[in-house]
Amino acid sequence: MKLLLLASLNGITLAALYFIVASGFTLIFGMMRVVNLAHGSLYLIGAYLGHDVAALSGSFPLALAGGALGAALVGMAIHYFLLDRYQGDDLRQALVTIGLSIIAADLLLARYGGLSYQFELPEMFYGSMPMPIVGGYPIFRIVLIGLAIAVYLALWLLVQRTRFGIMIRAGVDDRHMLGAIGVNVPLISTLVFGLGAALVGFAGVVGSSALSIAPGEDARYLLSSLVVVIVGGMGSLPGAAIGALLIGLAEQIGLAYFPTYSIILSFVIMVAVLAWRPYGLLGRPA
Amino acid sequence: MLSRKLRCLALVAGITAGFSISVSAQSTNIRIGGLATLDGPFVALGQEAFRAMEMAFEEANYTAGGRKIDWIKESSDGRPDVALTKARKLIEQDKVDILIGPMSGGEGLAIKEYAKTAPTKTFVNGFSAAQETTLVSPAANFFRFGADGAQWQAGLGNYVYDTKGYRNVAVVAGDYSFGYTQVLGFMSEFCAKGGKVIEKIWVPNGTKDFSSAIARIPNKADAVYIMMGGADSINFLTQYDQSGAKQPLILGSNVSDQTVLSAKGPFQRRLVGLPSAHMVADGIEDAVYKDYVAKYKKRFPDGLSSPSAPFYGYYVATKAVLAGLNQVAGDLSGDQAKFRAALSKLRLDMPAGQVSLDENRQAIANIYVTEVARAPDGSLYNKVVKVIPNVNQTLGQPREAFVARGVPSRDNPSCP
Amino acid sequence: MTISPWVGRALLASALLVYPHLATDFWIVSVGAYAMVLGIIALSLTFLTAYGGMISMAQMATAGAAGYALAIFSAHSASAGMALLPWPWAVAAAIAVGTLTGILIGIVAVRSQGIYMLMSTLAIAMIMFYLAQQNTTILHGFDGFSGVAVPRVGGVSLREPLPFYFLCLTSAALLYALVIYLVRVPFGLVIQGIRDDPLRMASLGYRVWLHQVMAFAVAGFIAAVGGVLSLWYHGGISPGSIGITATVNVLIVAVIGGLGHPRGAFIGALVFVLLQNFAVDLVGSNRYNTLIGFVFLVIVMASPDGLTGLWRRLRGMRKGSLDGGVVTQKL
Amino acid sequence: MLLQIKGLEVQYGKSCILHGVELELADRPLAVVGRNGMGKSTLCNAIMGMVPITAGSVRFDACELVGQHSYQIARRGVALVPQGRRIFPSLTVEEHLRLVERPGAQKWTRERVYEVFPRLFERRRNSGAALSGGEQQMLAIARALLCNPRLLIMDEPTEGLAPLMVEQIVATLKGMVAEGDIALLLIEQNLGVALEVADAVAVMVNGRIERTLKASELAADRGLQQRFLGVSAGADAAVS
Repeated sequence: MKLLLLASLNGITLAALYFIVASGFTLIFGMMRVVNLAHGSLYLIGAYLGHDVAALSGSFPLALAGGALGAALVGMAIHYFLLDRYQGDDLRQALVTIGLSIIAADLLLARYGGLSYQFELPEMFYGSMPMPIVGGYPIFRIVLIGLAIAVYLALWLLVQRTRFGIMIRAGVDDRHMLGAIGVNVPLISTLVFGLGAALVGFAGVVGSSALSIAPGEDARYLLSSLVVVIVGGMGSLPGAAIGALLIGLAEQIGLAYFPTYSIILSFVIMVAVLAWRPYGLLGRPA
Repeated sequence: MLSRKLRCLALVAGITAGFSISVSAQSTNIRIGGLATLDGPFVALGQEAFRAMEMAFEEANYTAGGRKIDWIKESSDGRPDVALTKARKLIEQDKVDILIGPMSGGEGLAIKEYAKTAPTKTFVNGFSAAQETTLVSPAANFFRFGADGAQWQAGLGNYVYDTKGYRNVAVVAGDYSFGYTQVLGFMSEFCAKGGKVIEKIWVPNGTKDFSSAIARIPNKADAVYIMMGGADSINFLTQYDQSGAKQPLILGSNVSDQTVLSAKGPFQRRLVGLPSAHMVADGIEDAVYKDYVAKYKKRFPDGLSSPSAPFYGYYVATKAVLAGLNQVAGDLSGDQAKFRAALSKLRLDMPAGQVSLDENRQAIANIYVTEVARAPDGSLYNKVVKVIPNVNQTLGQPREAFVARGVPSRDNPSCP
Repeated sequence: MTISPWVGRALLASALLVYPHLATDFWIVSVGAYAMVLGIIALSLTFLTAYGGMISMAQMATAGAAGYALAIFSAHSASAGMALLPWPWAVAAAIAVGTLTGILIGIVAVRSQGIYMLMSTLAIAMIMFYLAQQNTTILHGFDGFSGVAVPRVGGVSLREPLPFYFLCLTSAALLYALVIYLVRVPFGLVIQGIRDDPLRMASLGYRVWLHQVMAFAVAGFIAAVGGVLSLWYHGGISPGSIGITATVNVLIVAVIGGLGHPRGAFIGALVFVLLQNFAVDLVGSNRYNTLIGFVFLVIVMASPDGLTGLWRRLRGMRKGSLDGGVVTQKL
Repeated sequence: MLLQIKGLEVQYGKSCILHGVELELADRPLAVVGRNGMGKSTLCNAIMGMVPITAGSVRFDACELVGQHSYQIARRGVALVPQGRRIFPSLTVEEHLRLVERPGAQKWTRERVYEVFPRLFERRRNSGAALSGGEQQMLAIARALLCNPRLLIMDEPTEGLAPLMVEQIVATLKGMVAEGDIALLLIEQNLGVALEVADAVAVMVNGRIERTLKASELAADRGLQQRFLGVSAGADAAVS
């Protein structure tokens, strides 16, 4: 009972991290049909830049902002200079981002070396807090849930309540028509790409506080984002939340009860979803 | 159509010719290949490996047995396939005489098998520590001057049983052969003493969030033995610390390595006092060793706070090659038979003690039981609490009996 | 330029036959033969893409399935020299396993299209990778198989440079011919029809999914042959052989060469193998991945159908005609 | 000339949809008619910059549109009511209008749109997907008008609508034409509607403008109708 409860809590908190990472991915895909396979690289960039900022300023909030902003700038540059010209050619864009991720991984390795980094969390977030039944639970993992909910609400408000959000939704529905009524779709696209990149950069700082950051994490978070949004449905924010929950729970409950094949479980869920609903639980055909 | 294909061919031929010439311009120098990982999960270790070779070569002034040494580096990414491709390139294209490497267990097994197909060359293991590499069907031209993963844990089981008083231990370890090997090394002593390993939790490679594995650790365990790869162990330690778990830890060799101790993170405060064991320890109180550390720090100011175990592994391997070459005065004729004979008989005095080889060309060496301690400058290091001299591959047991117990696996050995 | 293409082909063939008698072992095996092995695996992807309009990231995994099957049936260092099956049967079984894997992957994959198919097949490839890594009883977990015995035919080991080179060359030529043949027979024409307009083909009474799955079966067969050769080349197989890097490498090879024509697979493989071996000599041992990524990026951006397309376009430009510059490719 | 199209060519892959369209439009409404698959919708999308143009020129108010983004074309004063309406299903009616409304004093505002289409006001909180065909058409027209265009392109505005709805649309169009400050390019299958709203009619056959003639001329000549459109008097029934 205690184990199940703990594993579920762990699953939910891991899902929170997965959601923050995947929300940027799904936003970018939803708006632009760009499968950004350099998403994991942006995660690394955000985390490393955040680390630099923290080393300079000693401030965790500044590190969060720095990671998000840095990743956003890199993301917008990628979109503006390399991706926008291939609008509609999704395979080409996927390939370009693969090339970028190879280069980025190597350059980051040159700059930051192969060691693992971890953030010094503010004292108030460190340690564990008492909880019924399970005894204690890490504070930062609870904070993670809060952050994920905050990201979800902020994105929801942005998408549902602002003119920019109306443009994003209209662009998901029919980007050509959106252009035909005078909206500068390329600009919106670059901004959305920047927003998606900012989210994953933010996630990089958060993730390397909860876990750690090292070369190779890029591929890991790219894969987890892919799995999460494919399960939930590409381009859907609630879909990403549901997908993250499913995958996070599957990973942790699997690790608790049948560790040998737990790592396969999330991929099996994904293939099962694909076989049953090829566009994900809440997705729809492009 | 024709002209295009002709030009393609001409291009290929041109490249071929170009590279062939660059290689055929052979000198009388001895060519030594270095193979380590500069890509993939073991990248931090690979950087250390090349530093080690560089330092050893510089100490010898890039000369051995009166001949100059050409050093050719290749990098793999931890995959046996890639290691093999690179080894082939070093041997067949770059025409190295001696290959030093590789880094990790699976790669080591692949290189050992490849060594059998290149009997005129000599292979000296870098840091890979899989037991089977030299225990099961060894290659006559493959030498390992470092202890294997099971040897590394010699003395640890006795130490935690006798000194720390642990009786029931839970194991959380990486679900791959190196994990099994280390656990075997730990358990063979600990179980023989009468200790119990009440739960083994094998975590898949690539797991980053260990929280639910931590949740499975039974309350009645006196201590938790942990063993996983560098970056993963940092995640584990953080999550273990944050989970509020109170049981003390016993560290596998990777976990107490400098690459982990030097990493920045809040988990560090948890580490002080934790026991571990390895073929080298940065707290060795010995003038030769201190000199070695000082040279490392001087040569690599951007390196770790003290040389890591992979550094030591490659350093010893390179030193052994140089010593062998000196003994035969650089004579590699006769398909290197003389050189290999010299290697087999070497008794090397290394910073962490003397190294010699058994009949399978596997190292017999000192093992250091350590506890993590904080140095005056604030950095963490492994303080030596016990030295186990001349540990051999069968951990002091008769070879037949040791081999008959089978390869280490999830369930072998077992003492619940 | 007026010489018939057959003369060009004959020249290419004779060059490929003469090459191993001039080159060193390294150039015969590690460049020549290995480029053909990699090319065969990439060919299975190029076949799916060029004629079926489908992108599969699971081709390395399919090849790996065949490789693992052969490793299990053959003698290897862990089986202490005892083979489960005589080698011709083991090879046949391995190719059957690979083809079957291709069919199974196809059944799931053809439910989605385009970029979705790319992602779903990537997921399947990852399942197979983790399965190989986690299963210790049959697949030997993280370490996989090493020291796999390579068969001897008439006293000659197939692992010797020349026999292995000609084995790879023959396999590559036969598979290439198979692809060229298949796309001209009704099956291939239907596949291409489905690529261009699946709805129309469905309304003409063709079972679209069945043909697509059959295309995956063919690709599975091709990849399986590549997997067998790859096992013999490496003398073993481990999860890393089918991991994400290896998976992406197949795509890189096919894209560098050009996804539009089967010959692209081999051109791409040759370039990739040369880069893999010699990028270190060009930029030093530290930043060669940057170079590989950069070459890939430049080719992707400069030419939608890789080096074959780039070549065609350069020729077009020199002749002063513009039509060579417009290469449209629907995926 | 407000709109001047010369030698316009559009290709999809290897198949040519438009080959050499020549068309001119001044202030008076012009209808383009033709059978299915002759390239009428492609023509609209090409003017709007929504499909890649292989060759030719589209000049709007002496300004070249070819090569511009569709948002730039829209901002120059061209608005499209596309075939199939292409309402954004995830947006409410109100959000559609907020999206296109420009700040400042404009001829068409949200209030005026609601005045003209009271039905849209009633349904302003409904999502685009929940509207009926006629409501969607009103919304598509309202969306285009809020862009305050100088040229309005309407692609099959009456397609699939009930006769009553068609009448209402025709009335709205006639009202707009009567006001005279928006030029109208109307694509219609329904010859009756085309003839009623437009002054001149261009007949499109196989990706070319075969002929341009006065609406009254085509209305009077059943032979021509039969030849170009394969329709006869029956088609007029929809309006009469």
